Amino acid sequence: MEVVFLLWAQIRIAAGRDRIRMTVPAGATVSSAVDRLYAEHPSLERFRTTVRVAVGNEYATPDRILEPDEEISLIPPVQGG
Amino acid sequence: MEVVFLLWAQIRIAAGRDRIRMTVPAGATVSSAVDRLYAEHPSLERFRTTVRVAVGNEYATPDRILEPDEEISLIPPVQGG
Amino acid sequence: MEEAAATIRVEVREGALSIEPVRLEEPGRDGAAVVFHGIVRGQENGARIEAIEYECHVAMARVQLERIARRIARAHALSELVVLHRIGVVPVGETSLYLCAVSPHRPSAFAAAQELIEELKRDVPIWKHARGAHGIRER
Amino acid sequence: MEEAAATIRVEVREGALSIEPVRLEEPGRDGAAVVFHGIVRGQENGARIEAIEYECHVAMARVQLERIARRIARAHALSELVVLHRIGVVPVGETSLYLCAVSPHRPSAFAAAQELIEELKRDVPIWKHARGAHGIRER
Repeated sequence: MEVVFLLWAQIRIAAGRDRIRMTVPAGATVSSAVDRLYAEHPSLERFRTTVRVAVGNEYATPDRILEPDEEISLIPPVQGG
Repeated sequence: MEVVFLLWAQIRIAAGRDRIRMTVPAGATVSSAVDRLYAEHPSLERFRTTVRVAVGNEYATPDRILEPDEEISLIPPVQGG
Repeated sequence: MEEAAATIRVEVREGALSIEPVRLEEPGRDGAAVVFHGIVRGQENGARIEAIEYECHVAMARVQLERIARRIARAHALSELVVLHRIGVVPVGETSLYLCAVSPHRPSAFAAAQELIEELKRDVPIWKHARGAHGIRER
Repeated sequence: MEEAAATIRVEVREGALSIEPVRLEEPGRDGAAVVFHGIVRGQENGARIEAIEYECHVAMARVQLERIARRIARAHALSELVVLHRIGVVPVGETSLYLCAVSPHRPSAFAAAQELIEELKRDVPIWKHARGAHGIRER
């Protein structure tokens, strides 16, 4: 199935684009999809320790099971206010 | 010499007036004047432990020397805001 | 610029407060404005009231409040500090205390506002008298 | 009355914020209103800037901010809570974050305002990009 990574702020800038579509096995977890993203895009690996992951509009745990076409956001440290 | 006590809030209400003129010896301190006030007006004595004393626009220490016609305020716990 | 003295406005008087929208004197310098309204509530010690009458040693209150404001503005490196205290009769629902602290930084604006209120409530000679529905009051 | 749910308004959008003077829904109930303006400063990491461009995951930001607001309003028994976050380009000197917490009591209004800002700065997906005098920016 396909999922979509949404890239934000410095990750978006580093990647040069704001989304990456990716194919993952049905029933994939957040952590397996994220691992695959970093494997396919090693230049983004350096953000791994600082980003939080959201699915749709909610922060997600690594074991969260993904549905087809869900949007996975990589959230670097936020700076609102 | 004469000094003036200004009475505020519950002290003013208890005394039924907002000022009391009093004669004190030249060179009298705040504490000696206040002692004399309570001696002459024993019904006000009960406020002694809760009031703070000001001379003019400033809180005053007990050993502050009074000048003629200075205004001594008995300040019950304040409630602004 | 942060070393310059703050602009301070302190008022203690009767009648509705002259509250203006927050306007920065020097745009670019300040990152935070904290505003507080202290408002007369409709209850005092469990009884319904219509207004509070604030009694005040006006001359002393101005001196004390001005000094508190100056000390706090300096301690927290504020840019601007406005403190307005209404006295006399203040109806329920109206503002008795207005405060605005402007600062380059958020934590100092919040700390200054809260400290100022604490010190005002400790040292500024103002007293409350509840006014009930029938104008009954204690003096 | 203090048990009733608070009135909450949360907005995350472009363009100048619709800031209204504090008006109480139920006069008599509330004793305190705390207002905060977060304002764009003219410096970012030591360099002069002209504006901040706020990038935002808008749908998620609204959900997160709404939840934070609801949790804090309940925790502090607020009567009213308004949180407005401007995104897109915000010029120096203008408000990017506006907040108003109304409560029966002063300490809860102050605590709520400060907690809300802390949680917003931790969880709401908004990012800053400095815009210099010549429109230079990083994307």
